[in-house]
Amino acid sequence: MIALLLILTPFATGLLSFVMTKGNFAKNFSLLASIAIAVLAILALNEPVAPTFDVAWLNNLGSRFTLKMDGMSKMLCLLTAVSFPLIFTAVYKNEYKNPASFFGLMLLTQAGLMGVFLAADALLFYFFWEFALIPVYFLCSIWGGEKRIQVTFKFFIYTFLGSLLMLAGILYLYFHTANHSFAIQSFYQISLSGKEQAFIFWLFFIAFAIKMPIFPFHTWQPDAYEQSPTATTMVLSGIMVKMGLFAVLRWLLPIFPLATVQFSNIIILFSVIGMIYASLIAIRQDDIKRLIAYSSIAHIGLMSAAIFSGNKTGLEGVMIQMFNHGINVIGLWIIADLIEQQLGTRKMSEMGGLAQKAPTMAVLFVLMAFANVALPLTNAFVGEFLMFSGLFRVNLVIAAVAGLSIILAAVYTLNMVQKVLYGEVSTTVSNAVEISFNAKLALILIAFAIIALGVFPQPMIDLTKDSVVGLIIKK
Amino acid sequence: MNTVQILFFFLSVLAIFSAIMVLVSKNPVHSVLWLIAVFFAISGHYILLNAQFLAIVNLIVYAGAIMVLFLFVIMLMNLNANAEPRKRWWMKLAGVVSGGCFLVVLVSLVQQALDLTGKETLMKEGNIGLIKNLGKVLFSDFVLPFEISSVLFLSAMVGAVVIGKKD
Amino acid sequence: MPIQYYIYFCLALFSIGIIGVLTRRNAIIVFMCVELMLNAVNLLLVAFSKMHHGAALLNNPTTTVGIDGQLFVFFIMVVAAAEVSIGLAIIVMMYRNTHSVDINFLNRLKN
Amino acid sequence: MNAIIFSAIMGVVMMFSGIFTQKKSAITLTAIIALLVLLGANICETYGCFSIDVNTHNLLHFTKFGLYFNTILIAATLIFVLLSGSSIEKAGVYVADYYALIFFVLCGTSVLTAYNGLLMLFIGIEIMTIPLYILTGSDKKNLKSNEAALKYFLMGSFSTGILLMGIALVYGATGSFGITSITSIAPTSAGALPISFLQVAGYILLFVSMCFKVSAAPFHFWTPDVYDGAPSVFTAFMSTIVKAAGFFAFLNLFEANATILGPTWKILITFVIIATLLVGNITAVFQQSVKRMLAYSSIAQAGFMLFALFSNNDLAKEGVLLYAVAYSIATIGFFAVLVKVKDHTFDGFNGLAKAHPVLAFSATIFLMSLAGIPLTAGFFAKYYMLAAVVKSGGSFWIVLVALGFAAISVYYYFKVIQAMYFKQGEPEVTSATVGYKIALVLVALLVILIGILPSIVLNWFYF
Amino acid sequence: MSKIAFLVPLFPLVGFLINGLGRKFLSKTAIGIIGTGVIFCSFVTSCILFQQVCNASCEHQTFNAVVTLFNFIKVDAFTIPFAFQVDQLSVLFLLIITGIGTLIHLYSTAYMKEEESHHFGRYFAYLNLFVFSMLLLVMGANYVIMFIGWEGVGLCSYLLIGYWFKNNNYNYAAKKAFIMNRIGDLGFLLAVFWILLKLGTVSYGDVFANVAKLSSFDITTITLLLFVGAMGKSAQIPLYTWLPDAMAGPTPVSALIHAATMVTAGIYMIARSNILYTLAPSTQAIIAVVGLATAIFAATIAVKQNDIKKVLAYSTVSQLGYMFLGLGVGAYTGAVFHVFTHAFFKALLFLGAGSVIHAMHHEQDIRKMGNLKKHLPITHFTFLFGCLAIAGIPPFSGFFSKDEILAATFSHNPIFYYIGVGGALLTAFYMFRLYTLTFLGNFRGSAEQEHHLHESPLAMTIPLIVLAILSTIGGLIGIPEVFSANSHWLEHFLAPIFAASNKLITPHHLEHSQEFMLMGSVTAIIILVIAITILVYRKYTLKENESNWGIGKLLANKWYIDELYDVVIVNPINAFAGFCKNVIEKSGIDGLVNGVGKLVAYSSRQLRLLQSGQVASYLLIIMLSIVVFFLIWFNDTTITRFLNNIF
Repeated sequence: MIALLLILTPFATGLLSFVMTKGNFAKNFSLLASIAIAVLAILALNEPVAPTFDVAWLNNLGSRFTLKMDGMSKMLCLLTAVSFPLIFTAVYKNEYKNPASFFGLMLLTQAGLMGVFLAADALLFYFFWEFALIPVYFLCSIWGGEKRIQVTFKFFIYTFLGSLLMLAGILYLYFHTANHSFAIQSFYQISLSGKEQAFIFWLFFIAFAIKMPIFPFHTWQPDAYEQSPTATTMVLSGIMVKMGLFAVLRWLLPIFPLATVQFSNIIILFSVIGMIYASLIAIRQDDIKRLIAYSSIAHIGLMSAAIFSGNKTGLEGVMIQMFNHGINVIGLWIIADLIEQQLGTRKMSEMGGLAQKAPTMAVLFVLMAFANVALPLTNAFVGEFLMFSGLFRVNLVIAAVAGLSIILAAVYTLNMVQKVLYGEVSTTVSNAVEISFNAKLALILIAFAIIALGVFPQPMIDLTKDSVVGLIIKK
Repeated sequence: MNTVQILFFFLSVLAIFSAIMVLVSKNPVHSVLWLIAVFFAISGHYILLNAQFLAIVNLIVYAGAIMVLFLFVIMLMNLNANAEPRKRWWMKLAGVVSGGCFLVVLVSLVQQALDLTGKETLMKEGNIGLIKNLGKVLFSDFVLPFEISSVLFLSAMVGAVVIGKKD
Repeated sequence: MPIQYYIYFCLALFSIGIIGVLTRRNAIIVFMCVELMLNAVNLLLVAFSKMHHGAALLNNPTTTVGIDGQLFVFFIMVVAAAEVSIGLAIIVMMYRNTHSVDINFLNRLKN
Repeated sequence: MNAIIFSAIMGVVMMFSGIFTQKKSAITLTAIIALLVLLGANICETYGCFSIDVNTHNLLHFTKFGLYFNTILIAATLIFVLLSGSSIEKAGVYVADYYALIFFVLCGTSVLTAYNGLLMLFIGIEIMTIPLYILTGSDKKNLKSNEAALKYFLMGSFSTGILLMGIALVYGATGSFGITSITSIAPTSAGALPISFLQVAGYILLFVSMCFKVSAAPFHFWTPDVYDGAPSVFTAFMSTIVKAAGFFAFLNLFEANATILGPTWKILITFVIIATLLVGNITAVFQQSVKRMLAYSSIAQAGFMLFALFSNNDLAKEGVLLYAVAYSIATIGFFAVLVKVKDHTFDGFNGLAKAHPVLAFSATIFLMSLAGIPLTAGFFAKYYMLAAVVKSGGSFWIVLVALGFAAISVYYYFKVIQAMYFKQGEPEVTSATVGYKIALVLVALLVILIGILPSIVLNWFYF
Repeated sequence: MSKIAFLVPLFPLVGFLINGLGRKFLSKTAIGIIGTGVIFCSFVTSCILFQQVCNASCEHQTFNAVVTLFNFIKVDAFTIPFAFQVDQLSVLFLLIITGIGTLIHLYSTAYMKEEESHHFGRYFAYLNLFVFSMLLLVMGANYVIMFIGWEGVGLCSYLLIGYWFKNNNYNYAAKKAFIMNRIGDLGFLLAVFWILLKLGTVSYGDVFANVAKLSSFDITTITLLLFVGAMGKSAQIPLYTWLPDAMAGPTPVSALIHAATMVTAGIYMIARSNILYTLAPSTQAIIAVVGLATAIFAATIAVKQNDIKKVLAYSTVSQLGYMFLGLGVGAYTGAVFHVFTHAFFKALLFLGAGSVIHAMHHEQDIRKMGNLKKHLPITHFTFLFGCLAIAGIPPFSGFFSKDEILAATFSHNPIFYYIGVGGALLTAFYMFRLYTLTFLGNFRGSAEQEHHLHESPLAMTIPLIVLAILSTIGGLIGIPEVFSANSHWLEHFLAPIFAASNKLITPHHLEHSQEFMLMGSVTAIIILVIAITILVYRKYTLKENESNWGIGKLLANKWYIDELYDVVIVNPINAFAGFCKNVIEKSGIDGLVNGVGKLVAYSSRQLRLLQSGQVASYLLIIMLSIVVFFLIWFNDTTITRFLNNIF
């Protein structure tokens, strides 16, 4: 039941928010709703057995409205649930035209995301997969930057094409289930020949790869991140990319064991190329948002490589890194948004000396930055350590090459920190002031999470342990 | 070669010649007249096949009513030979070629179709083409399409009113 | 008569009709060519009807096999009549507005 | 039979209603009532309640599927009249006649949903198309309308010629006009060809002419011009109800014969499907006019519907049902919005969301349904089609091709959404009444409802 | 009994939190007291631990307490506890870190007095955090905890080098330091993965116990990768260039981090893993070569440097090279011993330099100094002690430790020894060049500077004095066997740590006479060099356009290594990144994606031309399609046969 509530609450509150005429009221209402959802998600953590929900839905198609909340779902739902209050807090002072719709759409997105993470039925999963996309499309296109329409459209069609491929794959699998059912268990029991797997595998994988995104399917991402309203960018990069990773873990690995083994090397190769490639591009970026975007591509590349490393260490790393990356990147986006709001520019070459004007922000920014480079005792370190360790078990050379991204990450992140914060106060920065209380609150909460999870990662690892076991045994 | 065969070939040649003339006549009025000739030839064929009812209907409806209607319209519009500008030659060629291809392909296939060999039409004999027999069937087995055709005419009538009336 | 002869003949007429439709620009003549096509079909139907009838007569002297073919021709004529009335109405309407029945000028709607 | 009789009668009633009243809204009201009666009559028949017991001599064959399909068509017409009644009133002076013609078309569709022989197929198609020629040309002063009517008429009668030639050849081979009897006399004589040449040639020609009717490429050329030229309200009617009926007839005709036609048949259909999807989707991308874009999109949708023919199984049958519903409702709904907007180019929709949120919202739902976004009816429609293909086995690649084109279709459908929501502008919109808006929203909600629970459409089929 | 171990890092952490969070509210005095106090508390705790360890080893017990706080990472394949190891090696380093740390914190309270209050707080917070990280590095009971500290000190180094963040040059230096460290860290990390992969554990105890399970290839690779880490952290060729640049930070920072503690982390790590290195002779050879090369190379550069801190920085690099040389030849104790003594005298020298800089109002060019002994007597004397210690004059501490390394080198490879001695002579030369230019001769600065010259406050001089004493007598804990048997206390103290290695090393002891001769002659030459140096440079006058030529220019420009790196590594990477960004990304991948869209648009434009508006052409296409259909259906054999017949 709690699983259903996690979807229904944001959905209902989102719809309610639409009809509110007073923008401010809608904003407060959404914030409260998101906090309530976060509380729900935390309550769900304590459920001893995986909460499920199951009602008949499309009987003649063999699809049921089935939700299941295992460790991985719990964690990602938690991420989704806690991200939104943080985002809403961070953008509390931002002025949006038509805020009722804005926050309504945000909550609808949340509902879609929750659904993706909870669905235990392929068709339902596909539905939520798309459902999460539509509000984001509107959010980006209405409240985004100058080039928002083209950019968002590209993003939308790109991901839509991907998900259509997935639909084709789902259809194929559906007709190969023993009882013509979309239930995840039926899917898991399909035994396909290696050839079939090799084909259908790619249908799914491309869909997920676009969503993640990994090289070379990533080109929508920097544009979309740059042009979207930052609140949406946070959702996109913090949670939405996890959809792709999650989907690989939940739907790809268990269903296509042979193909996974067959193709893992090439995928790892592409992921690692992507990591280095994105890192290199990030080094040359002057736009702070694009820099973060490319940095995110690099991180996702590592996660995807680790997924296909196919060992528990790597997978456990991915699990917790999904959460950690979400938190960290949201923090970075909040900072990027604050900077853009204050300075009116995203060009780092025009910035400088912000640390003198906004010391608190500077401290938090530096912390986020070092979380971004996976410094030990920040949360990202644990995940990256495990992921690299897992990757190392597969191929030493690839792991070493991937390791170069550790260095490159330091280069671009420190570049960013230096250009924004340090040096003499530049003209654009001269009028900057310290960040507002709400942003501070959100950032401090994130900072707290970064440190706490960096020092005590074990609860998170324990939460997802069972999911990992499930992934390995099937192989 | 018996009379029927002579008549068949005569009518066929007449029909095809007239049909070609319909195409090549510059003057629309001539086209109409040639078309009437085709209809007559076809009616002749009907008679050969002992389909008397259809022969008569063909003459009355097509040659009599429909073609007269055409003629009226052409007269009304005062179209003459020069009214129609030249069409681009390659369009014409393409039309002829594609129509010819269609014909060649179908004819060649009919030639190959062994199941048609030995099948003959019944000439002059057989009484299914007589009004009495046709009428019987028309008003018993085929009464439904007959009735439903009325809807067709009704809509044609309404249409003619809607379109033809000047507002 | 061998049935092939009728088939060849009707196909020839039909094709001439098609060629007429493809090559003429005058809407009325185009329409007339369509009528030519219909007539070819009519004759073919009657020929087939007589062919089936002839085949059936060998077994049963009172059979009415093949009569549906002739009735079909009747219905085609009926429909053709209705179509002609509408068609000419449309052509006349067109002529009233443009003073032309050239279908090559029908190119306001394209791409 | 009820539907045929009642639609004919109602057509006559509508003709006369124009004599008795000059109030256009009264005529519309009459039409709505008449449609309700017709709907009732048709539903009655599905439950075994006939007005007159007619011996059809096996020329018509009423199946549950056909009757249910007809119910859907009538219901769609009802929705059409409810939404666009006011626009029909503005289409010209002969409102009563327009309605009469619509009822005659319905008579044709009723025949087509029940035909059991090539004769009734031919007559049904003619009854259905002849009023359409007139409706297309009903905007007499508009040259585009004239041109559309003439083009439609010339090409339509040409395709009738092809159809008749096909029928004649089939008749020559089998000696019968019935669908079922044709299959039973599949010639087995040892010849150069596995089955009678005449029959194959006949079927190819039939196939071509049916493709023409449902505007499948490369026989689609009339569609954009006619849909574009015809008055928008009638385009909505033509592109939905008439097309769906055509599809039903198409499907019925080849459902029984696909087995005897053998594997080459699939090649032809595949060719046509790909061509249709290609032409429909690709050409729609570049259109400047929303109306013309919809014409191309209707071709694209036809491509999807052809999958039913391709797969030819029970899922396809259900799918075509659902497709007809989803596609018709969404198109009718979107056209209802379109006719309110004065400028039919994409720019004409700029800023509609701000000025008329209800219109924009509903239009968005309809467009999403057309694009096949999940949670709208259009998704399940496409889903069933593709599922049917997969179920029929083999040819998985064609599903992928179709999906690729579906992605392209998103491009042009969403261009309208972009214009409405993301661009600035002052759209000129004719006044919309509250009732209209409520109806529009209800239809939009219906689209979503079917999108969530397609079984509400399909379960009726199973009773 | 070692339960209090966790207190050692806890105190600095608390200090960091208080100073960091309260930097805006606390007064400078409070910050200074807290900052220094917490380190002192750590020092006291360390002393207690030391006492315990001492007692244990005096009673010949193996003291090897691992204190596990909690499980840091526990996954299926391995468990990494958050554990501290308290043994002889770590406790020795604890003493150095906390002891010198306390002194430098004390020194800083005065040195940084002019900073604004919240920057002052920030400074102490960083410094405390550094001590915390360093303690983690040293106390960690496994490689991962060490790595945490390892990166942590890198972070603090970064923060402290860039402490004056308004100056972008400092920021670049800070960034450079961090990135170069990261290169090393990658090696370290890969080594950790390798160990994890092969042994499934990273805890020292388990790793060293199971070392037999590793193949020699594994061990060589692991040790090499670890050494890459050490290169980065301890500024060895080729990753040394960050250290001289790191002098951008406040001088106490240089003293603590870039001289006494952090840079010795590499030595600590190798000493800690000595058994691995002993089993990897090829790695050891590489280490020895790299260490020696670094020692000489840095020394040559130091000769021509004019910045007081730069000279000391290169000297540090050079001395670290000696330590690695020691490690490379298996003289683990010697290396640790040198760490110990080096910590004292190099901290002393840096603090002395700081005192000079403080007095000269941030003038760092030694050519503009001179005759400072008059004004800064305490600084002068302590600095001189430091110089003597580093030059290796007996009985100063440097002599003993350096001698131990060189002696071991001699027995290992005499050529290395002579090169090493050459480095020692260079050391003596540049140190006394520095000393002479700074403290002797005439004052060459501005009159205003001379007016303001003054001895530093007590808070600065006390650490100087303490360190001077330690530099002088520090060597006594490791008097070579030559002088008296069993006098090498350190060797006995550390024996349990190196026990396993020592078993494998065949000791080649020098003849006492030979050792005496070497020692004596080297000392004599060094004294000679010092004397000459002082004589040459006390007459030094400031020339306006002092130009270097030949090798001098090469040395003054640090062998153009930075430029070389720019040309060979940085610029190509930048260019390639630019190529990725502008060409591959834009035209390549995105171009491909957009190309698909453009293709659709293009085909749309072309396809719609088919819709010509002409009925005839429409019908033509229909007819052609029908023909094609027939051809498809009948596979066109029948038709071609027919066509052949009629033509």
